[in-house]
Amino acid sequence: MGKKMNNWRADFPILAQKVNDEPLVYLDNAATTQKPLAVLQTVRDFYENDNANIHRGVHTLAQRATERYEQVRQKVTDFIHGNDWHEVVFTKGTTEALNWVAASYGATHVKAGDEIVLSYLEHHSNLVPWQQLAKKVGAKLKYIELTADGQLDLQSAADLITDRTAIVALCHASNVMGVVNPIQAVSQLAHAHGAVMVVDGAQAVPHLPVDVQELGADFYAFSGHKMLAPTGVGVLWGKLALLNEMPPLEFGGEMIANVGLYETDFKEVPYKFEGGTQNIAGVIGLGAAIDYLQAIGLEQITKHEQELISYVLPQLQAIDGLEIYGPQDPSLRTGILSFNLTGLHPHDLASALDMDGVAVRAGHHCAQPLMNYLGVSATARASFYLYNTKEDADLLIKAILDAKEFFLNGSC
Amino acid sequence: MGKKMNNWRADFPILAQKVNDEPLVYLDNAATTQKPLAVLQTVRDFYENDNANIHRGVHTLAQRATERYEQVRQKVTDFIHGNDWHEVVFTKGTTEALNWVAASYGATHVKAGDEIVLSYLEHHSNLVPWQQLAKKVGAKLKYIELTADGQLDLQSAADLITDRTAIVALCHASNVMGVVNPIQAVSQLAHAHGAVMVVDGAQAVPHLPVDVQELGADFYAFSGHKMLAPTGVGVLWGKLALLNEMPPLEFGGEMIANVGLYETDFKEVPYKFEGGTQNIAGVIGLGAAIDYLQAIGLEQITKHEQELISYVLPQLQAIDGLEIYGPQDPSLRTGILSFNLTGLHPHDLASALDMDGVAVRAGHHCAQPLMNYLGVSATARASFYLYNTKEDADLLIKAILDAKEFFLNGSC
Amino acid sequence: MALARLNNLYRQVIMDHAKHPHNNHPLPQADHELELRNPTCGDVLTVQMKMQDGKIAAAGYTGTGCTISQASASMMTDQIIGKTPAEVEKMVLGFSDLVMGKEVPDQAKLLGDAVILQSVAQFPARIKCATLAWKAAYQALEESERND
Amino acid sequence: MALARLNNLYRQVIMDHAKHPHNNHPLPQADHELELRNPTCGDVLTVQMKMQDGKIAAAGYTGTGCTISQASASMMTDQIIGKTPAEVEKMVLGFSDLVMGKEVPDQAKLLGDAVILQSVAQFPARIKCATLAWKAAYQALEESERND
Ligand SMILES: Cc1ncc(COP(=O)(O)O)c(C=O)c1O
Ligand SMILES: Cc1ncc(COP(=O)(O)O)c(C=O)c1O
Repeated sequence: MGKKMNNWRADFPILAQKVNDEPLVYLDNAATTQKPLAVLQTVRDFYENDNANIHRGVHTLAQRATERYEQVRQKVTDFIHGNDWHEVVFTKGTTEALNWVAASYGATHVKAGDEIVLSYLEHHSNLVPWQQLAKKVGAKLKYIELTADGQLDLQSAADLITDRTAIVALCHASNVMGVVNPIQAVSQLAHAHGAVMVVDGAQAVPHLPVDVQELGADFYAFSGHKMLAPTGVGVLWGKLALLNEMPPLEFGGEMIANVGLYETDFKEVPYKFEGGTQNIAGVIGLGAAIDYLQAIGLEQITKHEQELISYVLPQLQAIDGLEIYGPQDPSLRTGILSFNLTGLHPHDLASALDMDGVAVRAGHHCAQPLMNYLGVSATARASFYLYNTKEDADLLIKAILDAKEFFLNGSC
Repeated sequence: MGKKMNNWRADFPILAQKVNDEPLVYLDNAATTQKPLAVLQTVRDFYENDNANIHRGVHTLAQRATERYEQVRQKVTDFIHGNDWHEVVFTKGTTEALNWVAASYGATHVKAGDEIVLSYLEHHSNLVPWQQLAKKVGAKLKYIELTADGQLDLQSAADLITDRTAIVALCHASNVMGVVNPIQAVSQLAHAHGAVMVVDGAQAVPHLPVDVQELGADFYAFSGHKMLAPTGVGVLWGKLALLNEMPPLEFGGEMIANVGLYETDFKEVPYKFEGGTQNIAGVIGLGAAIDYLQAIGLEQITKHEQELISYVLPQLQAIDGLEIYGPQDPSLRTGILSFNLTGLHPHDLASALDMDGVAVRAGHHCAQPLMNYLGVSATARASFYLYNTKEDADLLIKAILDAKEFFLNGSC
Repeated sequence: MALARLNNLYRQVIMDHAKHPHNNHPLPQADHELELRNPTCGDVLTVQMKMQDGKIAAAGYTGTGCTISQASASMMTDQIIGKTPAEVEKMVLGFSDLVMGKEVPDQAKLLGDAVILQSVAQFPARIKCATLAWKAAYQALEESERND
Repeated sequence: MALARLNNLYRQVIMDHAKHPHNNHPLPQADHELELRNPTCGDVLTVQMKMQDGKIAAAGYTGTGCTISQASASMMTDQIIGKTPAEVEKMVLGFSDLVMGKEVPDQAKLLGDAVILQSVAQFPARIKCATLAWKAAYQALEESERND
């Protein structure tokens, strides 16, 4: 497997470098992924041939740019199995998308006394917007518990989701423990009680096939930069009827039908949300990233990550004093692993791994409530993606053992 | 002049193409500018060497990416002569920046009965956010009049700005008529009455030296894509004391100091505004664009545009039936010209020019109140930039004459 | 010279309609009316219709616009007279397909002279200009259906 | 092997301070106290001080953190004892410059053993860890000045 994957590796020039005199092992993919040449080249090609502002122009470049931009809307629709391209709103990223749902849909539909149900797994981006909303309108937050091995506790979900629930907001996959949540089951609970189902797909769309309709999502958000696309672009997908009910939040060029001195009419969905010049090249780059992912196949990517995790997890489990958070069964995870070495702060561990060329993240991963739930202040996190190999896994293990030796057995 | 400028032209590969079998004459720079190789190469280099998510990472790539991103904050500060890099907030563009000022500063500081003073020159992005704010809090909008030749009427400004004025929001340069507004004089009026001065610099920063402190601006907004930088990045500059008073609007990763289950503390300015993964490569590209502009010198760019306008304006004025909006004196303008050919709709004119390879914009330019003020439904707009030449100007004139012949003298 | 290509878009028939538009006047006795705006240029077009015996007996339009939108309104109002609302709705959908470059079965029969606007398909930025009047007619008829 | 470079950051003195930290306990009689958080990792550190005759008579700290932040807190609390608030503020500014790689005049005299943390300058991601305790001390003193 590892070897065959190296075909894709060649598409990512950044990986072929040394860091601290060691070959780079990039295992920080949950934070952001690297970009294949096809994406870089598409963006470059756009700027060198077709760059113009979109929608407003009669001239040839403006037509070409508009067409390239709008084609991506259809591409995204197909990719996540939406129903209609009007449901695809381009945003800066997942954070902006979720904020818009809370500040627009939420602020106009959630009332005092309503409940918003989240889980302990949530990233701050799918948590703080709801805290703010709850404060503003006088709603109440509830948190779905986790099972002992770190999976979403469906019984707790069933207990918490009631007729008082207005919104259920849940990540499709956790950015800390890699667990994939049973969105379909939770959606059914939400809908049975008349609640709206908001899904944070930032850690799912890059890694597994997503069908927003099958999942029963009402809103679904994700980021381009975590799925091979440029920074500064993301998607808010929403059911048309719900998007139609949402007031826009950013007012200005191109989201407007008519502006008087004191009154303004807005355009239809999705344009009413896209005020001002958008990240045009970013959207076009996102289209190229989707093409690249689809050419490989999402099933193939899931399988590859599964194989890597199955390979590395037992080796990590064998390291004395290494605690791994979340399910210990590889089949319950995406390519994300969070862990701590007893007696060593994850920042120290990450610095040590970096000396061996291994890039992992250390910290709370924007999931402080989960950290508290796990009873830690931080973890180290290694996250694998399609271009990682068994050799990368081997180098991770070796680097952890080196660090352990250095810090805990007093080799310095 | 034209010839010397061709040195810069070579940095913009997109310009060396034919459109409809004619050499491209790109005169839609007020909508968006083309990107020099130095910017494209910097972004590419970032993705091929240093790409990682910023702020959160201990590993080497994350450090390099953070450093490259944060360096641009200082670069922007120096470029617009700000005081402190904390005053520079990165946004999606001018529209987002102005919306944030209205929705955050405005919503917390403007009260019922307060007045917001705008001008008839404003782009929808510096108008609709204030309309929305006015509606929400019960404030009143007032519009500064223009003089007969299309300049801001300072007497009208002095009449309208009173102790009831909370905000004065004005473009530094008009995107339709190219006039540069006397911001310093208006700031003094605003401050004398305790109002806050918001400046839309989208059409100024690319074209003239800007000193936000000398201008007396309290907030100043601009877009990267109109100044050679990638799409999807812009700047909100604000006085530190005012930014400190503004609640953040987008909640999530990296703008947070501490997240509990029900309460959250935010970071300091500017980070509290930058929720979620930012357009990292876009910001780095903006840095490269600033370097490029500074290497030429903004005075030099202003001079070049002046020379082109002085060259082309008399020729346009000589075309029978061509009406040019705004001051007829070239020294009162940036490189933007709006005009109409009597008896021909600007859309038809723009289509005709496009057939000759000349890219201009036709429409209301997101300035419907100005269109109404001028008594037209739309105009054609040619906007010059540093890479345009006298030959471009000649081709524009020729194309207008062709179109006139085709439509008005019945050559078809 | 490239301008010659403009002849593709601005055929003589189109220019004639734009210069001497048909039905370009208010219809005081109208029972269906809708104002639409082209958001890009701010142009406004009002289409009015008068029904009799379940068919459109008269149609008129007012408002400003470019050559394409004016010619299209002129042709549209010509073509819908004598048609039932159901027929008009079919025509509008067919016209919309036509100017987006799609195949439309029996297009000449369906749309009459207006098929000449097929050329707009090569000028995507102008499609909105061509469809404005047609959309207004469609929505005017739809609104009154909803009110029935 | 590259890990050997870690010796640059994790000098023996630093490791010793982290493993056997000085002043790592609450100070019940404290008259100055401040809690600070490293937002990246969520670590929390509380610094406490007791003043006597215008000088810091005792200092202590509690809380969790990485090797660098623990060692730094340990060294900082050692170094500030016997200093006036004005002296401490100067030390903190000097230390901050030191770990950002800037030249600090008379650094050994100003900061004592803590100069060993100069090595952090090569590890920019860890600067925040090194400065956490120092910032807490600074802010604790500043706050009480404001309250005076
Ligand atoms: C004067 C002015 N203000 C604001 C804007 C909006 O800028 P952006 O679309 O980059 O947000 C523009 C550009 O269209 C402009 O010309
Ligand atoms: C689960 C999850 N949700 C939301 C986000 C926020 O995404 P972004 O920073 O791209 O807005 C992230 C990434 O950090 C994430 O992992």
